[in-house]
Amino acid sequence: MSLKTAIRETYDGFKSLITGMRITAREAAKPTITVQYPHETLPMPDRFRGHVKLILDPATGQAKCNACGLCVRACPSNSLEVDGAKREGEKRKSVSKYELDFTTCSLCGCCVEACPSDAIEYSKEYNVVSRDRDDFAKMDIYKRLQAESEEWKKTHPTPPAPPAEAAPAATPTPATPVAATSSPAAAPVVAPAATPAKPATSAPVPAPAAASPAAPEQKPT
Amino acid sequence: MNPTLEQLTAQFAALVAERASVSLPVVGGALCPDGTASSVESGRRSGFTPDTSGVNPDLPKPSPVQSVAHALKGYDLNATVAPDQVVAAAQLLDRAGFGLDAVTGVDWMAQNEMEVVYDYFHPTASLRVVVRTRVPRATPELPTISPVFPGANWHERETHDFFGIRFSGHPNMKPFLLPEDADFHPLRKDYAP
Amino acid sequence: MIAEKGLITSGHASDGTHETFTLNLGPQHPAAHGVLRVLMTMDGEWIQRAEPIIGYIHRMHEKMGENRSWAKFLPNTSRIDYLSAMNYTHAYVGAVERALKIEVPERAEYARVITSELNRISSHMVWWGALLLDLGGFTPILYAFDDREKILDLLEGLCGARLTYCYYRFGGLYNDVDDAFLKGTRDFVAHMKPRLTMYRELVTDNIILRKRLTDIGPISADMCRRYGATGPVIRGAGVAYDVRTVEPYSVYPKLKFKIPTYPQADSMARYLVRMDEMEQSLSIIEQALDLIPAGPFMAPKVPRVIKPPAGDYCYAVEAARGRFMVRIVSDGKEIPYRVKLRAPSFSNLSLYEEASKGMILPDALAMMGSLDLVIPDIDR
Amino acid sequence: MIDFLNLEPVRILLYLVAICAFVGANAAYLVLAERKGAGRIQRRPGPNEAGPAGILQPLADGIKLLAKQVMVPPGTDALLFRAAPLMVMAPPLMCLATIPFGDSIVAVNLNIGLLFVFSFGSINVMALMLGGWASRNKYAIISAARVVSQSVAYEIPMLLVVITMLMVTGTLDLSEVVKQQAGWFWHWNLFKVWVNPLMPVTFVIFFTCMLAETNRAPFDMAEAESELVAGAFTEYGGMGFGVFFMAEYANIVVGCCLATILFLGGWQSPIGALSGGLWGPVWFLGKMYALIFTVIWIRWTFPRTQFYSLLNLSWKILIPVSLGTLLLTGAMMKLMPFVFPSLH
Amino acid sequence: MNALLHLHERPAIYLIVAAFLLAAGVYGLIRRRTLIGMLIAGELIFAAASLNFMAVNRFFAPDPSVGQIFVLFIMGLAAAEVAIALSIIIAVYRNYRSIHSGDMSELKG
Amino acid sequence: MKPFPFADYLVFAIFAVAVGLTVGGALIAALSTRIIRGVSGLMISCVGLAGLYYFLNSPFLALMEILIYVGAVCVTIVFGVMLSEPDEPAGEEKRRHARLWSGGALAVSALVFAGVAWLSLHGPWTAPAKLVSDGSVRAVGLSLLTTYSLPFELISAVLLVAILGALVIARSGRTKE
Repeated sequence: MSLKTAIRETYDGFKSLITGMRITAREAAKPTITVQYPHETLPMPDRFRGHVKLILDPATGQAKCNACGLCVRACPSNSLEVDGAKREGEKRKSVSKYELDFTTCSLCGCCVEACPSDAIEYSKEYNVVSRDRDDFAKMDIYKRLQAESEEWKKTHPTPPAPPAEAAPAATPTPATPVAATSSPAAAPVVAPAATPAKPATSAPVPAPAAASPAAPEQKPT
Repeated sequence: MNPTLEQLTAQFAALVAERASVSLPVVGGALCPDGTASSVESGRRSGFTPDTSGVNPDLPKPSPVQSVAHALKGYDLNATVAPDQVVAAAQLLDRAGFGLDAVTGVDWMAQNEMEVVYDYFHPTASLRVVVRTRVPRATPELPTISPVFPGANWHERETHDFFGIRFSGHPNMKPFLLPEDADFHPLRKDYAP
Repeated sequence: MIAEKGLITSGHASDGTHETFTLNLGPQHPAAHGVLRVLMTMDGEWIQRAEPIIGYIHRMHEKMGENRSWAKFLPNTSRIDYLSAMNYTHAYVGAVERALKIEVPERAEYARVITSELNRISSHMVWWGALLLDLGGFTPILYAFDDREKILDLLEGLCGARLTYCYYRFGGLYNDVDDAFLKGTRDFVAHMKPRLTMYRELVTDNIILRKRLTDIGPISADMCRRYGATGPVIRGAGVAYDVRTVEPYSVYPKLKFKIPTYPQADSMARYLVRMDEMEQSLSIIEQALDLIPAGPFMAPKVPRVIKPPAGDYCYAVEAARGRFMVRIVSDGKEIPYRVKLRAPSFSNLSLYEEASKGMILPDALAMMGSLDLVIPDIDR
Repeated sequence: MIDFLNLEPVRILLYLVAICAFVGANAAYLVLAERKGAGRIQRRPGPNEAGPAGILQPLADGIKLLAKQVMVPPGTDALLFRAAPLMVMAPPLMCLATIPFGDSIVAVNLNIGLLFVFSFGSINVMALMLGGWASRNKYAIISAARVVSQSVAYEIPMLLVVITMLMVTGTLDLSEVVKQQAGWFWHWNLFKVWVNPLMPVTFVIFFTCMLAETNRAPFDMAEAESELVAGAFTEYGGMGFGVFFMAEYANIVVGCCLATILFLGGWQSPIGALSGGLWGPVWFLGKMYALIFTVIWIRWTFPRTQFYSLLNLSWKILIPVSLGTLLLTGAMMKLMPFVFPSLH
Repeated sequence: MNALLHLHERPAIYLIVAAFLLAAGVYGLIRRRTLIGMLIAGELIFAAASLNFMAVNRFFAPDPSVGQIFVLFIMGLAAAEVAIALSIIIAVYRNYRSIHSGDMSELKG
Repeated sequence: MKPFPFADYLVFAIFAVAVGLTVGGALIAALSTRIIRGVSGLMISCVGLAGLYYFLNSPFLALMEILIYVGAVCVTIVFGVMLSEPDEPAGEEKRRHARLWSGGALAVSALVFAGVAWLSLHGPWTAPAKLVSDGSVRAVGLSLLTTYSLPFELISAVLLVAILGALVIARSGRTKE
């Protein structure tokens, strides 16, 4: 190596070092980009795949789910346990137990896709914390729905007298009214009951407007 | 050299000459328009008999080398050889400039056999070759090709882990992905956890 | 060299003048990026033999494939190589589609290409940051993650997951690409180009990095061939082997892109290949965004119960780390008979023992970084 | 010299206490500054939970480290293992005693202060090495071997540069060195290009060697995380590790103090006035912290150098160049005696 | 008490300490069986000589710089000696896998 | 500044510490079984010695002692320790034999100590009438470059030869670059 190339190389090397320091200095002058998580949160995208939840039928205040069990069969990790019962005065079966083993759930979304009656969707809940394993191993989705149902009853002080007739008629209505009516009240429901240690601020942005993202389109067939 | 390898050689020569020089992409299927010929599930197999690992001349010879449509199968050439020919096939492919892609097994429990599949790729030509052989489930043993393709070392160890197929002459047939004390072969069809 | 009774097993090197000791690098070591263990026989800081020992996070995905239906295996494919999950799902979905002879709509294919290439960029960014971390530079990984975050946000908005997307379905996609995603992707491409320039100025041109990678860890083309190393490793050895052109799949034949190759076959070549690939991916994404047609995103007739005809089918894709191939063997039933996952990192690592012979420890780690290993991909 | 002891032991004791506090506070808050600086460069806020803007973070870290058990792993040489952290902390404390922070703010005004700093600085290597050796850990031992080759390699160009500076200043007395640089900033040794045209190069060499001697990135071979886990400190936990960590920062402080004194005019103000009284420490600390900030900035910008290119840099570039500056300075002194009033 | 307080101004204490260093060095030289141990003992003897030089220089020499110069020379020699001795030790170790002086006795010409 | 009332005691204490370090370090260096502690002993001894030099009116040499012995000699020895396997072989010798050896060594060294100490205490020492120089660094430097320039050059030549010799000897075994 001749002296000339050596000097040239040293010069280039030194220049590259200075360039690097200039770049980091420039970056240092820019504002920070991190989100200080417990203090601020990002909005969840509409299609966020949290754990599943049952959809409330806005007309009846009951679950849309009729416990057909297709989701159970679609689940790759056998995380779901669904049971249905025929309620008095109703023609079809309705869900009476919907348990998710969140410890094995891989959030793949197969159950939502498999549902023929669009009765389940993803929740936007990502802050799931508990001191008790069973809160996840036996995550009671149906109980959450019931809580939601109670809220629904409060906003609808006089439940329609003949729910049996109204229910099937209301099923095809688009999902948007659900969010419109339930979103103000949904916040405490979204925050899981099993998270006593968690501050209330850490609950995600409550139930975004379009809670049920274009559900009919996303089925494979 | 037995007929299988002869055919293999001839077809390689033709294929490599055809494709190695051409710039890509070329999709297979030109040689075998129907492209559906497959020997896997039909039970046809190489001249294998359980007591000798060599070719049994009494059995009817299947056509051991087939051209396959790439669009249908994902590979161009499907060769079925006897267990003792895998090394010769590997050497042949090595000379032709092929690289080893993977070695794996399939447990055909119904036929009481294990299939070992060697995938080869060509680094410059759009040409993929699958070499298969079958060994009896009771005594699954094959010569190793790791002296030819050192990359086979790991693949063979993995296959041994999963299927219990022994590769004789392998330099380091230790448990690989499974725990050191694992005495089971999970990909055998009769394995129940 | 350094011999202490009971602690350092001392042996004699072949020439009898050097004493060796064994260094257990891993399973927990900062440079292993996961649970990789390398058993090194050292002569001082010189490596005489480095034997990778793997299997610490082996999950037996292939067996999982044999005891669930074809569709239920889909979530698994995102979890083999968590950094290029899109590509991996693509290979599996492609294999099943090949078996079923399903024609995928063009819109879905373009969406697959866009998401796959985004995934490739995000994967390369993790590699870039992690390599620099191995080399002792701490800042680049955070810059890379800043940009990667944008990709993850895009993909999360699209399919609801940030890492384990599970976005492709047999015959199409899980849900349609929306305008927000397409616009966001365009913005990202515009954002990313100056960032790549910044990457180059900050790191690639840096004299320290060049000294650390140039002429370090040579892996020749022939060695790649014999070990089956693919992806940036073989392209860094001067061979333009890229599944996207060698075995074209999806709509790649309709897109124009270059296969970056560098003949030096050293760590720097592999580094530069990946840096160039990010640019090429951006250009692919731009073209695909221009070309993506309207239309359905699912094939019209996909059977509800998947039962591929008997036979074996391969489908290979160019994942971020190299050739990823799925070989499915079907016996015509609802459940796969055999799913073989040919992982690129597995072959790329298998040459490490030969390649690292005689290297000094930091160089060997730099070379390991340039191989871009993802341990779950190796262990599967 | 002995009279000196008779006169001022109280003053010295007071100063030593003050220096200990200074080193402790600096080490603690430089860690915070480093983390904050790294955060800035990486566009994140850095530690910000403990106290306002993370101001109590060092306290929290200290409590955490103190609360941890000091483990002495089996197989180590327990005595040396425990002694090494003490040995590594002592030299910077001693060195700071001779550093003039202001016009008269110096613990011990030795007339051979420069030699004092270097002789005690050399103990540092021994301490790291003993720590690494006593750990009986392979990574630690590799690190110890690296420490030695690195510091031997970089001590040479550093001492050559210091000898150059000795020729320029004609004294080993640090206060005297500062006094010679009074006036506007072009009187600082860094800008005395008429004494030696390569003076800025000399400064760069000194700074590089300082980085290498204190095992700072990009020369942090001794604790190369991604290679040697934590190098010589791998086996240390709790306050043992904390002391090593503090010593690293204390050494940086000493190195930057020395660079400030030798090249940047110590406590002299750059504008020719406002050097006296309390202004002295203000200027001094300002310059010193600017240098420390540069050290932090460098660390978070560059990757680590390769070990042999590190040695190559020393043996093939720094030593020849520093020899060159030495010769050049000698020649200039011989040829142009009028610029060296201190000698005549 | 006064004598004790002015101990550092008495030459005898330095000379005795130097004698002690010498004795320790001699003991080490005899007792140590490794070459490095012997090297350390040798360094002690050097230190003893240096201290004697310095003491005599301080109290009895007309030119107090001579002793210092000699001590400097001793230091230089000690450094050279250590460099050479250690390189020899390492070379010996490479060849014999041992640096115990007993094992060296089998050296043949 | 007013003299400190307990200055004498303080000086004595420091002196005692210096003597103690020297003697204790020498003892560790000579007696410890582990060689690495021997080196540490040598290091401690050198630090104590530096203190004694300080009391002998030569802070310059005190610092040089630390710089050279602790910073260079001891570091080199530790490096040598790391490169070889120098710990004393335990239990290789017969115990009686070992006791005989150490007894002999002790006797010899005690004899040396007694002899030298007697000689030093009873030697014909006479304090000089007047000093020709003040023994400062400047004086040392001046005489190094005037009266003692030849030995000075010789020492540098010796050092150079030592470096080259060490390189040649240590390099011969290494085949790798």
